[in-house]
Amino acid sequence: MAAPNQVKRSVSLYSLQEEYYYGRLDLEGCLRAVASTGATGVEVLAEAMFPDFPGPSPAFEAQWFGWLAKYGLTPTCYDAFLESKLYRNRVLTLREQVAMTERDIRLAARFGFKTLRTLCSTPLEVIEGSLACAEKEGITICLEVHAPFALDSEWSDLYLEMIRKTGTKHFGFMPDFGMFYRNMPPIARAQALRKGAHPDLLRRVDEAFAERVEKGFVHIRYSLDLAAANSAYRRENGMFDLKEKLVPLGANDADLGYLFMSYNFTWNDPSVVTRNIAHIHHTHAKFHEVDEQYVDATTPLPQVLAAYVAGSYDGYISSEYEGNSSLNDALPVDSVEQVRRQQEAMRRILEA
Amino acid sequence: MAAPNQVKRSVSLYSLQEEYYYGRLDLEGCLRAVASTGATGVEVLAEAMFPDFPGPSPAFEAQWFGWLAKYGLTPTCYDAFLESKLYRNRVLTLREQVAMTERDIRLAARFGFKTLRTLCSTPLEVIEGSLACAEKEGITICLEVHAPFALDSEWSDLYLEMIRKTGTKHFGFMPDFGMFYRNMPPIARAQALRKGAHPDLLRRVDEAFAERVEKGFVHIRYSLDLAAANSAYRRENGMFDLKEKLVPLGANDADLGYLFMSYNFTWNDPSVVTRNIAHIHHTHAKFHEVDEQYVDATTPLPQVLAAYVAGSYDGYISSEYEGNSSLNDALPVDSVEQVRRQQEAMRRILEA
Amino acid sequence: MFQQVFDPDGFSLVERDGKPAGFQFGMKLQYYRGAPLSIILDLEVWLDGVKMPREALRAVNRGDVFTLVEMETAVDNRWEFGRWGTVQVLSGAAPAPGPHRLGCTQTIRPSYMPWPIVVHAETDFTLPG
Amino acid sequence: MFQQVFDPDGFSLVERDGKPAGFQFGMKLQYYRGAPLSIILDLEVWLDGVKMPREALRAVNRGDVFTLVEMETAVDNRWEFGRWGTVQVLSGAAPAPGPHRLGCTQTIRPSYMPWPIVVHAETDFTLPG
Ligand SMILES: [Mn+2]
Ligand SMILES: [Mn+2]
Repeated sequence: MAAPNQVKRSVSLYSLQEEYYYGRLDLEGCLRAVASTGATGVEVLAEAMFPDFPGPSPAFEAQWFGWLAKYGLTPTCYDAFLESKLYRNRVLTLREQVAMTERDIRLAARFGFKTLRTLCSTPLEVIEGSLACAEKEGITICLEVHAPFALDSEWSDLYLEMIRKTGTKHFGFMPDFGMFYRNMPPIARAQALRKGAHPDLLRRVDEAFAERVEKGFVHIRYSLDLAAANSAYRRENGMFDLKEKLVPLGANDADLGYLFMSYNFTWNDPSVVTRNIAHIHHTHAKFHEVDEQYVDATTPLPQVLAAYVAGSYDGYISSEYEGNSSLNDALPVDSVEQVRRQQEAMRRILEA
Repeated sequence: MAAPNQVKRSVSLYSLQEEYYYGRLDLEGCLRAVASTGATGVEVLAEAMFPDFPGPSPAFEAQWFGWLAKYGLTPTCYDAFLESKLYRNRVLTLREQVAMTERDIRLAARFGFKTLRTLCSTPLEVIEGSLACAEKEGITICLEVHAPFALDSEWSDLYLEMIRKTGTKHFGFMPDFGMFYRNMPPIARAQALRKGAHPDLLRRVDEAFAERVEKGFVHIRYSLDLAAANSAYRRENGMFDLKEKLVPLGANDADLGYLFMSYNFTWNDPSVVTRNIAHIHHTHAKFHEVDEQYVDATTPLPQVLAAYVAGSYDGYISSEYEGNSSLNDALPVDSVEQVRRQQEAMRRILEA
Repeated sequence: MFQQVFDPDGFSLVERDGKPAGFQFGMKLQYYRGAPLSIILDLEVWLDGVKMPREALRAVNRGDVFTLVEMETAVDNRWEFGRWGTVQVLSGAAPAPGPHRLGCTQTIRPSYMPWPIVVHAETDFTLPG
Repeated sequence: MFQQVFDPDGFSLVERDGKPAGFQFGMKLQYYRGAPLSIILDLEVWLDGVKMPREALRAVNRGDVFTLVEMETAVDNRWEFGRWGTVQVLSGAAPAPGPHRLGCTQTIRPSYMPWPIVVHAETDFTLPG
């Protein structure tokens, strides 16, 4: 990388879910593992790993800061989930959703975080209603730009407009590298084959993906009806048309699962990061596999990181390993080694 | 009263509900009114009068302590309600009920209270599960002995047994003077007549009450099914038998309402207080009317207070005016004047 | 029961997208400590003696709007003691201008009470022409 | 989906008042952040190919026991990620000693997902004689 840069590296504990699930790593073990990968920051899903969420004890709080000191880690991002469908008979009201977000903002601040990830499904009004609390607590709310959502889209413009309108300094974006998948992860294709998919049909799915990469994706739009918005996105990008072609060719569940999964990732020119850098405060380096030569066959890390450096980004890029689910039906998972490889890959690029 | 004593006087803001309902008194006005009656303590229903319950703001907290200083009042008892039937489809679990009680204990401590009133419907296990929190917060949980519940009963013995078993110093009783009603309140009888009751039928109800006072009441028993326990209590004390006699005599809704109400009050020999004084930490001086000569025609205040003095009680006795509901269908209510009279009546007895 | 149940200034028409949708009124809860909406088992409304359909009712409190079914889980929204809440009747049509008779029954279930509180109140009101 | 869904040591008979009432098994939720029970829309259990009645099921978590209907409002009880929860099947009778086949479908609705997560898992287990 040409110039020295201020990009910092973190790991989301989402990455270690396989080891946590089986009890091979507890929370302290996860922190130790993160430190071992070379990252200096840690991102958490408090709902997954903080005991007694949403009311962790003062004793746990003390332990948490003790562990951070012990392993030399800085808390980066607190991943919030807005459980707006907590009840069957209704969606939480705006006031309830704001209260839940404020609860998470206060928890994030209490545990030393500076940013809070909010999901791409978060209504504009909920974010706007939570800004005062975020400002008071010194937290920046970051809207995750998770594929198929995109920057420089009608959807992201609505949030930019809210930033302009309120003048807030406590809200911005955090890209997820699922928007920088140039092709399907090879381990996902291998898993589909294990499950009985047809190589020629997978090739059709891959070709369609390549075509979308070439021609550009139709972006998903803002809607409080996620299922409708997502279905429209899939339709407009040809998924249902392709499905209709594959079914007569004998597509089975494995083929169709691969087809469906291929619409969970998108490709955007990484320059979109540079253009929006003033509003980017955190990042998820989502990935499926980094090989022994420190290459990610899906996401062109050098090109993507160059876009951050070009924008003089000084926030964290946080590993988000998701490959476990493409392996754990049949193969061993080593999340720590995968994260170590991605961290090393990023270090080499950033320190070159 | 023969000897000097340490009995202190308080007012429950329950007493001022009529004025609060109409906005004639706000919370500060209620505190000013309490101070004007001669009481030094104040008891609250935070659910009724604390803004944004159960999450009152720090700004309100500061205001609260400012008002206490301004009006020279000491917080005495925090009246908790255990909303265990918050949902239609189930009763809250033990864990949820304990969490709710702990929430109230922490609120009580935060606002300067020393005792917390828990209702006679509170399951034993919920109290036991909340004792550690009460101890930590310096709060004594007081089970309200509200008619038809009684001290020296099978019901109260269960709680005494829990005290013995746990050795707790943070739980006890608080009698409500509804257990010292020697007869029905005259204003209740007058209201029944306004509503069309028959004087001769009301007399039958009064006679039956007198008979229960004479012979003694069958006590209500411990049960998590309140409706069943209360129905059994009414049956065993003759209510349904009496109803069957009154209906053929032409009893109307007003007559039957008076009959039903007459089972909300009981008479116990006040010596029950003296015998249990070691476990009594607060008291509700429930009343319907004190006249201009400072006499309560229903509860023999001199006799009841003597029982407290005989036990060297040094807690608070807190006015709980309930007469408004026997007047407000047709007549003006002056809760502050009623409370002032009861406080003056008690002062005269205690300082005599 | 307190004498004044309805807000004398709270009667008005409700429109949706510029079209008549119903009417609303202000009311105080008849229970001395307020209540989370979820323990209000039922609200029943009569206009000029005609019972309004349950599905047409909305409880509006602290800026939130609930159907009676949604209200069943509204555990964090308190109808505070002594405060006006609003009941909307979205019957799809505006009542005619002029005098009307309103009845409303509140059914509240405080957890500690053996039986629910059922309070019925009525009032006359006039809608502007 | 993780490979190990069921607790190999979690299968046992359930008695009520000394009489056979059913059986229970331990299970982990197939969702990476745990869940308040209220967002678990459904649990379905098959024993030896026979679907157990929904009313017979109980979710036992953190010391609390819920029917599936009660679970709809269990918003404060989290089935934590990676922790065994217990499912009871109170069918009123004990399955016979010996080998059995168990199937269980979890339907979870995280609020941000366009569609619920539906995961089916099966296992063989043996009840002591
Ligand atoms: Mn992500
Ligand atoms: Mn009382």
